[in-house]
Amino acid sequence: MELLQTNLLTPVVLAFVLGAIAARVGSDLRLPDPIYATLSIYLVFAIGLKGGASLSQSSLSEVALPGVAALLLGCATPVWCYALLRRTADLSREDAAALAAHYGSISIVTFMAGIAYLDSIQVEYEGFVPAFAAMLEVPGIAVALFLARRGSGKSSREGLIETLTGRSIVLLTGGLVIGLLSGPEGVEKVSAFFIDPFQGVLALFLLEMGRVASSRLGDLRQSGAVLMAFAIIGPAFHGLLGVALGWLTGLSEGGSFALGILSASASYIAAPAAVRLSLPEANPSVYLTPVLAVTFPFNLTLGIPLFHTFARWFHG
Amino acid sequence: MELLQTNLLTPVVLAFVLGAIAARVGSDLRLPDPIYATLSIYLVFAIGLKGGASLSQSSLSEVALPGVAALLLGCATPVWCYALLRRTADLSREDAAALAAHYGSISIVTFMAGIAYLDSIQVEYEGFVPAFAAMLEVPGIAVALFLARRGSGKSSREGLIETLTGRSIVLLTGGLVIGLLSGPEGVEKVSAFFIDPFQGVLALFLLEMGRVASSRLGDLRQSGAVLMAFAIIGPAFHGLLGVALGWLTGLSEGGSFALGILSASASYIAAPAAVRLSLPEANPSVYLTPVLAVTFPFNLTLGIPLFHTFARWFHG
Amino acid sequence: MELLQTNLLTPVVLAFVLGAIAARVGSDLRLPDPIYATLSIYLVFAIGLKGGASLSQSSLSEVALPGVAALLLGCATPVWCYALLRRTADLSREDAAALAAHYGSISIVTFMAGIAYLDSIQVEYEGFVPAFAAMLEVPGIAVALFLARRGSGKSSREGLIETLTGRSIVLLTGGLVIGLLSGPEGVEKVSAFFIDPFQGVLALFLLEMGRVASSRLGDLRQSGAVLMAFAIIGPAFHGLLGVALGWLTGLSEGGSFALGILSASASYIAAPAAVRLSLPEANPSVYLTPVLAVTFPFNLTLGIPLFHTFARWFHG
Amino acid sequence: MADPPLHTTRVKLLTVIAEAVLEDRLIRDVKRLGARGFTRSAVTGEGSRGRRVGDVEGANVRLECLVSEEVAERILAELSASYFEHYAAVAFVEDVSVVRGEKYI
Amino acid sequence: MADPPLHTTRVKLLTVIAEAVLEDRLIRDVKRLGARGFTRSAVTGEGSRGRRVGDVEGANVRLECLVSEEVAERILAELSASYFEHYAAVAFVEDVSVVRGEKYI
Amino acid sequence: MADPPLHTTRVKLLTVIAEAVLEDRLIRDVKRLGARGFTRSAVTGEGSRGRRVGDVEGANVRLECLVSEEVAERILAELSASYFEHYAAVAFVEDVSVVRGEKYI
Ligand SMILES: Nc1ncnc2c1ncn2[C@@H]1O[C@H](COP(=O)(O)O)[C@@H](O)[C@H]1O
Ligand SMILES: Nc1ncnc2c1ncn2[C@@H]1O[C@H](COP(=O)(O)O)[C@@H](O)[C@H]1O
Ligand SMILES: Nc1ncnc2c1ncn2[C@@H]1O[C@H](COP(=O)(O)O)[C@@H](O)[C@H]1O
Ligand code: NA
Ligand code: NA
Ligand code: NA
Repeated sequence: MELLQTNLLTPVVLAFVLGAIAARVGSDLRLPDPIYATLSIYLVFAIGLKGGASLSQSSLSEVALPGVAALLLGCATPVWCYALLRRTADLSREDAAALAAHYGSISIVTFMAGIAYLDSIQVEYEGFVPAFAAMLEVPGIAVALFLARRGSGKSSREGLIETLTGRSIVLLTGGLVIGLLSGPEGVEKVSAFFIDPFQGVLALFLLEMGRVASSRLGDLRQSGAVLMAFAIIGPAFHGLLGVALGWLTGLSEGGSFALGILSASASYIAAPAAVRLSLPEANPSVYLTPVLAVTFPFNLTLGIPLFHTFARWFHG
Repeated sequence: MELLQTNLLTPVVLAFVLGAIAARVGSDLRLPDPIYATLSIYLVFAIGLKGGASLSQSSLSEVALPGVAALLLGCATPVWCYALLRRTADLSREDAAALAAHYGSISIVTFMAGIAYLDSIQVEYEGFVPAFAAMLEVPGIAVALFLARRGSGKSSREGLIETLTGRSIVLLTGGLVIGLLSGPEGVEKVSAFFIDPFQGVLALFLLEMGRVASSRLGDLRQSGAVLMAFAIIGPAFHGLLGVALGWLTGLSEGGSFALGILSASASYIAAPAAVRLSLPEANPSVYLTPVLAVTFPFNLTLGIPLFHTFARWFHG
Repeated sequence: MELLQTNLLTPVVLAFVLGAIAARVGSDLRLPDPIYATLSIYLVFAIGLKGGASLSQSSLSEVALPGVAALLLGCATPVWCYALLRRTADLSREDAAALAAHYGSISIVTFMAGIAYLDSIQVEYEGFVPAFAAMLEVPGIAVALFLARRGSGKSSREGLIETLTGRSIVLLTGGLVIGLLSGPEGVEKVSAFFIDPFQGVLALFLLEMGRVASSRLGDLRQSGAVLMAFAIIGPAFHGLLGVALGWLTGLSEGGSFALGILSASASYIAAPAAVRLSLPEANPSVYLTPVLAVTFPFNLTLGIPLFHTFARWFHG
Repeated sequence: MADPPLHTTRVKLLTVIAEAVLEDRLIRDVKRLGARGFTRSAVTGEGSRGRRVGDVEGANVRLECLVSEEVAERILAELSASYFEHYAAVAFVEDVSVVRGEKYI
Repeated sequence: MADPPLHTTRVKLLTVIAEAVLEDRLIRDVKRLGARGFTRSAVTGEGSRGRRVGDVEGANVRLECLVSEEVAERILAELSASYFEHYAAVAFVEDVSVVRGEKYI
Repeated sequence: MADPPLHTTRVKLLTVIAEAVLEDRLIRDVKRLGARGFTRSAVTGEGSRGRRVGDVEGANVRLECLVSEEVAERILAELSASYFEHYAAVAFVEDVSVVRGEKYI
């Protein structure tokens, strides 16, 4: 309960709420598209730089085991999501695969909100965890597209290439490599731009995400109870799994939490673009509404303190 | 005189002058529209956050009295502006009401320049004064629209709703509430983005405002001497009134100055939008030209030191 | 060699490389146009402010001699470039003049990367060197346009006015004057926005420049060996000259280096715009490809350590 | 005019250029009057009411609607009545051949 | 229709409005099918598949191509076959008089 | 072509797409040659002179003018003479029915 309050009363989360309220009351408040695009470039590149600088200080042995765990998680998540959704939610093959791609992949912004939470309660975490984001993002999408195409003869090559060369992957891995090569002293030189203002930029970005999420709320009724339940239980389970794997592979309390929130998060940038190109038959409101209107706010508000509670259990 | 020089030779004011000169010589220097929109989102949200954090430290008794004064000022200003302009400036009912709405409402950017001035001469002020901006902005517009519509049978509901849900009000009150809820420690986390770079962002924004103001200069000749006089004497009087009310209700020298500059400022974002929707018969160059080409530069350059002189008189 | 590595492994240079790679692999990573425009406004204004504040602390006697040298360099460079290109590269009068304008003028971003390099190896330089950028930018273009028009009866007035009122000159000189008038204490107030984040913003900007430069690579084959050689030997020679003149006129090691990189840099903002208006017969790929795809990356990666080596020789 | 291409239908393309403050109202109006969709872009311009560029001066919005002839006339009539006197606005109609025309009529 | 102005040629102006994710594919397609150039702008809109505004919802792209009648028909046919079922997309053709028409045909 | 809608006038819609560096000159020209207004938007594109996207490569500008037939021809003639040889530019004209047509002619 106290963790919940700590998380809810931060500018980052409150900005999200403000954005949602503004949209509800019909305000014209919105970030222009070029700014939205630039803030997401900034955020992803910054998290990469920070992770890379930290990676340059870490030994391979620390990183390897949790890294493999992240990779496995990325490959396995879409499989069970797909199987479950086909069976319980009465979705077409394409719709089920589309959702599996979104829940198998990750939302770097959700992860950042988790990191901001850790910073604000001053819990340490392994700085290299952002590197796992790159390992979780691609397999999730790739496996899901493969599941949909299996036996249909059609290829999902274009969607996959789109994902691999998409700006989120390029910036995240690019930032990691630059952080790795230039090291902490190099990153120090750009920290007044990429590190210090980070949380503030995140708050501004979430103001816009609040608007987007709230504009999806209207579609919720059409989504059906099963999908709604999945949009909460799915991430809660993925978060638990992530925390558990972090604990098993030797991460600290903060690190396990970070892997948990990463695993719980659902993609709303890379996955939609790949799915739109490779699975056009899938209906966007089937996958975007649960991700944006349920899972994203859930993780941001309740998920963060929940996964921290999980992490405390394991490490307690 | 010395205060004047202190104010004129700051990057913030000089950037405004540079923008005006650039426009005069026909330079292509201009901030792209999405950037202009984003900077104003940033500035208003930031001032709200700061005010909210400060409000969370204040007792109701300190805030209540000057708050009521601000509210009264907001309601009364458009009434006398309207009456005066109808009588002396030979304006139509709609044009007079439009001007009254602009001078009754406020310009948060003018206020920020005043705050930047206080910071630069290291005079303290009550941090909660930005909260009064919210109290002055809406009544000014509402009363003026009511005056124009009185007896005409037409409603100005749409214009009012537009004002209340407009991004300046939503961001200012939203920022205040977020600052209040998350407190100084919360705001501290985003201060590297929302607080420290504030004056620099303001300078960049004023570069663009200089261009806008100067592009209105050409219309001045058509405006007539009475309107020009009003555009200077009006704010000078409103500033004096604001300072006096601040002093009466117990604000410090800095706080009285801040209420003065707020009261003297004339709106160029919220009021034009509301007036355009609700009073389309009013002629935009009748209200925009005095506000942008006379009052805004006047307040920025001469008004700030003038109101500070007033504040020194009162506070002896 | 060590200087080379120091320069290459900075976030600023690596961001350029990342941008180039991203474009090569077909990524959709790109900064929106309004952001690109704003970052360049920011960077030029910031370097002006910094230079102006430093100028306000300098005596005329320190500044005058190297200033005159910069001016002469600006006037002379296009003359020999033009003569050489007409003779060796078989270019039309217009194409030769266009290239002369680009190499006679300067790239403020290249200069900034040089300054960032100095900062990172903690070598001091005369803070007023940015003022020379203003002295080098205009004459280079003016002289080249004059060379092309000589005897043709056509005027290049429009192109020249365009250059003088173009945003790079207006912002640079405007920033210098504001820095000069408000002094170090004035600039201090906006330093959290204009000074501290500077290198980070430069890195983000170079991410985009990497994309632009790499998209020009395809045209290289058509450019011919002579032009390619000129695109490297020219700046190397101009850099040597700049360093030598800096040394002769009493600049420090860092200052001579700064004048060298300034002189070596080739314009890709002011010159193309002026040339496009005044010399439409010149073929853009004749001048843009060498400047963007060869000279800019050369200066950024190899030029910086090379000119530092030159500066050490002279001052050693 | 030549025959329309195969599988296309002749419909009207109605374009409205007006001050941005009217955007929400215009969208509401064209939908109410029968448009099944619209395309919107941000533009600037100059006309009898002077220059319109930038956030403070107020930019313009450009709406395009593929509609039937009756709907086009209805929208034009309504816009003329409501906005053309006091607001900066322009509207024009032309003939186009559209694929899957039944969607728009 | 009145005579075309002096020195102009009648060509077709083909306009495609579609979800932005298709941009690269559409450009590839129109070039492959014979367009010698195109003009592109960013738009938003609403149609049978709901609102399309902003980065997350996915904005639209508007492509204009000056082409000959045959090329216009070929592009329309291909777009209908490839995109119109599953993607948000609209395409229409009109007659225009263009200067230096030989460049586009 | 069908009758123009009620209360509308037939005028010409002239569209010019050209490299952005020409913007000020083009606006000056069309006004001098008789256009009573124009609408401007930012576009990118590709034609015989290669891709035009972004600030460094130089984007394009798109100008639309509602004008009488004579003005349209005059502008086309002038643009052809001044810009079409050395600059990236395209211009075309079409017929539209406009409300309050007397404003534009
Ligand atoms: N003759 C014209 N051609 C093209 N666009 C025009 C024309 N006249 C006006 N416009 C557009 O319509 C807007 C409003 O025009 P007005 O109501 O005449 O001020 C202008 O800002 C332009 O964008
Ligand atoms: N009737 C219409 N008029 C103008 N544009 C339309 C119309 N219908 C659809 N559009 C545009 O085409 C896009 C896709 O339409 P749709 O496939 O019907 O959802 C929309 O987002 C609009 O930009
Ligand atoms: N066939 C075409 N269809 C549509 N727009 C074109 C076409 N050709 C050229 N353009 C536009 O006109 C600009 C200049 O064309 P160009 O002078 O042929 O390079 C291009 O950048 C495009 O925006
Ligand atoms: Na996930
Ligand atoms: Na006021
Ligand atoms: Na040079």
